[in-house]
Amino acid sequence: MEFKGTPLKDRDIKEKKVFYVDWHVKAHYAWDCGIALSYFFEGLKNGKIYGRRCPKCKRVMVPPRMFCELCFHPTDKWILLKDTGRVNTFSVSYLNWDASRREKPQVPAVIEIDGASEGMGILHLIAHPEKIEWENLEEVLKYIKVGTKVKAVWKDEKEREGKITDIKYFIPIKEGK
Amino acid sequence: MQKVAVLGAGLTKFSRRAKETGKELAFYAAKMALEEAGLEIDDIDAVVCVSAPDAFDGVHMKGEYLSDGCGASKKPFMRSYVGGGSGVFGIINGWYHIASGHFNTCLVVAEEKMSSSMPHPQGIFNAIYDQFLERPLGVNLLWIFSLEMQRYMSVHKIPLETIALVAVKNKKNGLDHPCAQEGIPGNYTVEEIVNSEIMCWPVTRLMVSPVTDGAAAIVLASYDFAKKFGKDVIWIEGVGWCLDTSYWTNRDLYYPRYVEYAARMAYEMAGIKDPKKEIHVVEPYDPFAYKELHHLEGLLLAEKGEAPKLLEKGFWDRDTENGIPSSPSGGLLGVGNPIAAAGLMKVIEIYWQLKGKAGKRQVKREVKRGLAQAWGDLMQVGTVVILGK
Amino acid sequence: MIEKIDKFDKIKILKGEKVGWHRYTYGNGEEIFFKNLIDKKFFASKCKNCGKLFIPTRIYCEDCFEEINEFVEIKELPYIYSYTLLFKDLEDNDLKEPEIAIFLKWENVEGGIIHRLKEIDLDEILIGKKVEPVFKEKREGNINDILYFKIKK
Amino acid sequence: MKERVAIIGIGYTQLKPISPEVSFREMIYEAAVKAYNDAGIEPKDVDTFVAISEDYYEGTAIFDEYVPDQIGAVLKPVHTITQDAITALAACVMQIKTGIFKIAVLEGHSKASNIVYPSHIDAFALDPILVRPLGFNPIFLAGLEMQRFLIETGNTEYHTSLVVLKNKRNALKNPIAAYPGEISIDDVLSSNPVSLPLKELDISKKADGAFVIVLAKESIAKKLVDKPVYIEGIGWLQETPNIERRDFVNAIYLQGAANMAYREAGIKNPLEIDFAEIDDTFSYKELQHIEALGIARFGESGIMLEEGYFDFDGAIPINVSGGSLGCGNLHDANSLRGIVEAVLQLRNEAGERQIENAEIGLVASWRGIPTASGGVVILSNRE
Repeated sequence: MEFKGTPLKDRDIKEKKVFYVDWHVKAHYAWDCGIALSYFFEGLKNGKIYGRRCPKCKRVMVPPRMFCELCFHPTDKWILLKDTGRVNTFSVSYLNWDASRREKPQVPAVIEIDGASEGMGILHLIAHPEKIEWENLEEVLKYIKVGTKVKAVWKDEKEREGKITDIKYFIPIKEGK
Repeated sequence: MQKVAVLGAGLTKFSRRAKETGKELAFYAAKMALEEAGLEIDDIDAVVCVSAPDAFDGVHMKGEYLSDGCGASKKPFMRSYVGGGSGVFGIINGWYHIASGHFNTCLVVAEEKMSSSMPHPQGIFNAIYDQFLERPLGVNLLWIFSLEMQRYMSVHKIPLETIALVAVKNKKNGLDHPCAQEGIPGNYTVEEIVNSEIMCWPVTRLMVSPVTDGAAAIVLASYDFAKKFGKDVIWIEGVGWCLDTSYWTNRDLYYPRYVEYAARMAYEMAGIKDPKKEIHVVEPYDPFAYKELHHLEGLLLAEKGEAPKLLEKGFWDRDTENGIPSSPSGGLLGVGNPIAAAGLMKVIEIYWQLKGKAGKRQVKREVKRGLAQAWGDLMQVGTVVILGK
Repeated sequence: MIEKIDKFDKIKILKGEKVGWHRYTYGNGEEIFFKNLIDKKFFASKCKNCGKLFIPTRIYCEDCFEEINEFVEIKELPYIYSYTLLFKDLEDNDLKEPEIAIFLKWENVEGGIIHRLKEIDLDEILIGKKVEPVFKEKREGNINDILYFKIKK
Repeated sequence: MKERVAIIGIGYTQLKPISPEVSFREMIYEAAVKAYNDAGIEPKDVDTFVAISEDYYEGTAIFDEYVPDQIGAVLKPVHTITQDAITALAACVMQIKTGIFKIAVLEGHSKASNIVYPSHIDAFALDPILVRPLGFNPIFLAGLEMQRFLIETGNTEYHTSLVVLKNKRNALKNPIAAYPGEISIDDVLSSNPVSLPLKELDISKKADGAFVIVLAKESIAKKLVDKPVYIEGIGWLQETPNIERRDFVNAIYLQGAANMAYREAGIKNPLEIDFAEIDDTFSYKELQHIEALGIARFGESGIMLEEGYFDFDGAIPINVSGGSLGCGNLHDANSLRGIVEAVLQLRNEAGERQIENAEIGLVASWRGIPTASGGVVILSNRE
């Protein structure tokens, strides 16, 4: 069996040994946030994290949604949650979105928000409590493990735009260590 | 329900960068599958194409663009798409074309040309995340894998060195695969795997499957059509697929329940009561080292948290006598990961193992029934197919 | 749903884009067509199974699904199979000057190419007219190596 | 399996140029709740789900991740088909006919209003080496096709303008239509040129909306609802993805798809159908598709249209829903609008648009520029 295909080297392209053509697609969007997320982002703008409750299974869900995907039933109440939480899981990333290397690591984590039902987490970043920027993996592991308590650090009120980035990051808090 | 047979399989070389367009890769794989099945394109009633995000090849409505390379001109053509699970879903999609009685033959082609996406294919995965809540954080694909791996390791207390054994096993197996991507298979020690460059702790470079261009294809046929092909025809005995909620941050990632639901569906269809005994060879999806173990548990081939322990005992090795050989092909870690074509490559490995045509990769123990599984989306879809003699 | 947005200022829209750009390497088929275009030649692939000729060149016959490895030069000029006066750019704004997009075919050759037509006054009947390419000085193997086509006088 | 498959539930939202008050999840959820209510079942009764979507219409990669929650499909078999709704409907029909699944659900939607540069997205579907670098707005392809179609068939711009007039007028009686209107032939002929002979009013405008359809095998359908609508035949075909190989005059994809559907439905002569919902993304496409379906002979669709053959009270009413020109262009979900209209007609629930004793309806789809692929499905209310 002869398997076909012509592997290329990076050089083949850089030195234009093969033909190629580039294209920059203008894939721009103006997405409708909708009922649940418009309310949620309005809350963030005011420094508040809101969850949504399902009357049938009683789950308080964050991120909020207008229907409970398990009961297939409308959710009925906005619940003001705390801006503290617990690390469900975390990682120490040396990569930017496009796989380029980072000098200093970032700590993405799933953070279960206090006030929401058990296991209800959102994705966000954890920063060093004082220096904000983490030095290396070892330093992160000194502060963070599964279960660590964290607290949100908000942008100044006038800088907030009603976006998930209104929370700058979370930082570990004392009794969590 | 019509029984469905696999009559032929085709693959292209896997490479980090292929010169061929996606159409041409699809053609090479499809042509090879037809030749092995001894069929012409006119014998094919319908064509199925599976391919992951259009953003890789860089063509909107990618299925349309690939269709002539898949042999679909002037034929019923369907592209199904369940993210990374598409590879195994391709054979499932082809299966119901025939099991429904609508068609006698179906050509299934899986293609992926990731190298067209710049600056790096990994950047394309930024768009799999929620645009409102996650993309603004500058999210990278590996975040979700490392978050899941961390959860899996911490719940079961699995040491990193044990997980690294998966990469050691698969990269060694990949040395014997004719299509393996240059520089991907190899003999590595656990230390080399664990100490390779940290990408997204606890994931290190050698625990991640590469970016790959490649295509795979299989020919399916109904019972009546396949009877002409004598006895060593390989049959589809069971199929299953399942999709979990998209709210992945509300799920406990330590266990892939969607893989279990898909596996149960396939076992029920195949009449399998005790998978650990009745599955003789398995190709679980291994885009990351830990994922193979994670999926073996979801497939009910090991208890929760037990897969790593069995790994240490060599239970999943290719030349095991009483265990279940896992990823004898070398998997995504050892052969390459052209996403949809990687899933179908694993199905093809089970097909070749059952036909005894796996050459140096042929497992030692006797095999009458094998399972291939793919995974995809936000830790969310399981696709399972069971082949038998 | 038991609650809806009923005030316009409560509506939030999030602007964003799919990041990344693309670099497409030519396949074995396209490479032959454009390598010869640099030499101002038009090439077709020839299927040994059905004998048909195809422009642009491809390494498989779409009709027989057989591999093709025979490529021949097509010497005569193409003719206008269809044309359209295009008024919009890619952002759906009006073009400063409308331009003519054409689909060109060659006698007894399958397929053809899309391109643009210039040096033309509109009231001429265009369908069926033979055209000739106006090439760039410096050609690098791109469909735009041809600046445009014009009617063969 | 010999048993037919029936449509037992339909749910849909108002079609609108913009829909900023709901997210795609909320819009689809509303359609799903209506569909389950119409079918008298709950999502947990459903065995398999199919959705249609295209990543670049949604602005997300692997959009099938975001499908299950709003249709009640969590931890169920769900898969996405990136094609028109009739091809996806075939996926549901085939799954049920394996005998493994009894009830299936199909979801399709459009949030076209969220796309800032739609022509850039369409251009991204063009061949990246042979065509896209020319930088044309991809609407040029419709201009080229319409030009050649009119020349070879003898149909005229008067006829194509008549299509626009008919469909927008029909849409006046369709409460969910986004672009109803009473316009004249001259309005169309004098509308802004886009890619001549294609003018602005020849082109259906984009709209947002969601559809969910519940299907069941015949024996189950009869127990669940009193007016099931049966799928008698279905076909789908890819002519070619290469612009240079497609037929500019005949819609080969619909000829092939129609042959499949007619054969399965046992239809000898296309004129046996009572009404049809046929793709009219562009005015000339309705005529091209009518001829491909064999409802009119080559070159005669314009004349038959002129004689009122396809009007609401004509021999074979076409696009009484208003079509895309009247209701709005929903990309791949267009044929879901057609299927819903056919179901309403065959259940005698189409109100002012009701066609008397309609028994057999046909729905035909096209995926739009730059594709040459589409499908045909034949529905009936015959027991």
